[in-house]
Amino acid sequence: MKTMVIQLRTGTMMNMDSNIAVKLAQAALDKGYAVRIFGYGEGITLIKKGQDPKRFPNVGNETKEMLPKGLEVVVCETCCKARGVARGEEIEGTKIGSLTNDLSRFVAEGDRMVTIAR
Amino acid sequence: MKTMVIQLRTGTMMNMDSNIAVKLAQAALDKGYAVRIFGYGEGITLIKKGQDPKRFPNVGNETKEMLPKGLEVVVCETCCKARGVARGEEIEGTKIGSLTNDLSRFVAEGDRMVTIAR
Amino acid sequence: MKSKLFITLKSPHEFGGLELVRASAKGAKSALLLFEDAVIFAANAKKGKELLSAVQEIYIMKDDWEARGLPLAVPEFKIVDYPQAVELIMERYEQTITV
Amino acid sequence: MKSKLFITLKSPHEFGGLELVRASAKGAKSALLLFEDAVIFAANAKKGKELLSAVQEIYIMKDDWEARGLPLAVPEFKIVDYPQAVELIMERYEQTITV
Amino acid sequence: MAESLLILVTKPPYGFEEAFAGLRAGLGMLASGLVPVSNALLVGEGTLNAVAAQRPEAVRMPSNMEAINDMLDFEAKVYVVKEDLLHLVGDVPLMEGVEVIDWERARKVIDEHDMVTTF
Amino acid sequence: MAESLLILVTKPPYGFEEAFAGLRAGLGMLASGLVPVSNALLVGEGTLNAVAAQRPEAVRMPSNMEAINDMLDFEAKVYVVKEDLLHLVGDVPLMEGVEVIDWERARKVIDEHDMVTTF
Repeated sequence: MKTMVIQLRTGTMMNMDSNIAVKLAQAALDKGYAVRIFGYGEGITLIKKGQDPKRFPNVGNETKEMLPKGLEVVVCETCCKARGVARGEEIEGTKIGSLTNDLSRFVAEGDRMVTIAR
Repeated sequence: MKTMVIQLRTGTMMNMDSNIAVKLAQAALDKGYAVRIFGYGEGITLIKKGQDPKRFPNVGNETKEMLPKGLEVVVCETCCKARGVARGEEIEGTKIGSLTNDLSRFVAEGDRMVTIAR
Repeated sequence: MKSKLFITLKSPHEFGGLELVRASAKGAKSALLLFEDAVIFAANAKKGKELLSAVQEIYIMKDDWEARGLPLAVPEFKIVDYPQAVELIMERYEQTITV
Repeated sequence: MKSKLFITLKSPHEFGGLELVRASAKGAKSALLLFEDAVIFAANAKKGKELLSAVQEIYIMKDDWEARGLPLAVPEFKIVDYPQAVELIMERYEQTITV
Repeated sequence: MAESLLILVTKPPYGFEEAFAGLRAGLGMLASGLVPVSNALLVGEGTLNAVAAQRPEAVRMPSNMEAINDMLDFEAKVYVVKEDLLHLVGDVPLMEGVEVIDWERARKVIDEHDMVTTF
Repeated sequence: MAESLLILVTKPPYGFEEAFAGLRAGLGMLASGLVPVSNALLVGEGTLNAVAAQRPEAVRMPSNMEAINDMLDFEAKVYVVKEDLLHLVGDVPLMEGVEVIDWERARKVIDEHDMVTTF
């Protein structure tokens, strides 16, 4: 089973970039690939609990629904701290982690990296 | 006393845009102008409590320090909800408000608008 | 040389990566996959052909394209869905490079 | 016509607003105020002159310019600090337009 | 003391929330009763927000056409610069109710407003 | 199963956190011991990150020069494409330790890595 690593670097709502990450992840999981998402910089907002967009897709909920299918989601702790997002504010099943422990593992185990950034 | 309205639309850390807003506000206050900041879209992150950037300027703290000098800061509630930022997570003295009640008042009372966006 | 799939999400107005794509694609099997506002390239014959001068194949995302309601001006562009995009990324090209 | 101060934060690579500035500045007193990565325009004579063809004055922020450590290639650009930028926005021009 | 705000839309629909957010801001001004005049001027890739054949449901995004119609319902003007549209995608059909203008007129529109904000 | 990650830096220093974040990511790979090879390739406006005369303290930003030096300390390569720098700002002095190359060589550098990520 090959692994797709998605590195997401833009915020959940400023544009559709996080949607693209979610839809790629869904399609890859459906085809039987393993998928890892690493949220870096503004991309950490993907795992913020309590997202409630009135008219836009709820990427937080959609990410959560993919977790039982084997999706692993980690975001950068330094980036979270910088933005005042504390441990406990993340969606259950996602993790606040680091470049050194987590992105490196994703890269080492990964076959392709898709960078979602502007 | 003329009023400068700053509309901030980018996140606190993804780039230096929020710094620009803060530095403009400081200089305008020092010169005796009234200053209003409206955080819209990703710009709502300016007022998130607990920001702790390791190496970047802490724009949350700097905003807080300007409040006693007459700075008024309001961010869009719909945008906060979308991103899972709840009432109570804002820095004391700033407000989660709306386009209709607050931005419109800023515009009506304002002399110049500076849009900080990409 | 490793085959390369370039990815962009930027509109023609925003996109400044053509020279980077051209320089890094030279001599390799290469394609460009367009998401979001980048699909607007398909509605402008001149800008679309410019992209085609840098890589061999250009793919655009079906849903992004349909949302914008524009006429297709570059028939060489291939419209793909998400499962096909995954296939391109995971199997058909060896490296993906966002531009 | 109202005098216009255009503002941009975009680097030369990112910036695509020249035609918008030119079209909306025509016939008015106009200037461009460059923040952040936009100050890189001052290090490239060709790109700097292009901007000067669209507006009468160009101002660049001192701190942003100093941070980048580049040689000034367009001596016509005026280096300003934050108090001066506030003066431009509040007193010297009637409208500010971000591009 | 501004009595009018022009929403200058430069971003195309759906990729960014900008165009939608801009039209919403214009609507907010009109609904407030505090800012009597707020209109929208669509330029560059922003002109694509007025394309009649848009299908936002394909990407599950809110409809920018609806946002334009909301502004029109409040008797705001939504101007589209024809030259910019033609240059970008040719002569595609636009939504009913928008006002197609040239840059000569667009300059006057900008001048008629106290403040301009870009989306 | 990637053994190497190339950090492709396209963004200039200070305006965006991107270039800094990219160099940090490269360092993270090297520090982990899990990804043996991680180098940086500076292209386009990204080449400005290697300019010797930078003064990041003027804008209170973290130093991208320091971030480059950190990568060099881990024996990573930091490549700068000369043509792109010349085209942009002329022949300005660069930091010690970076390797100045042309696009011919840059293509080989890209090819030598399993994965590429853009900042």
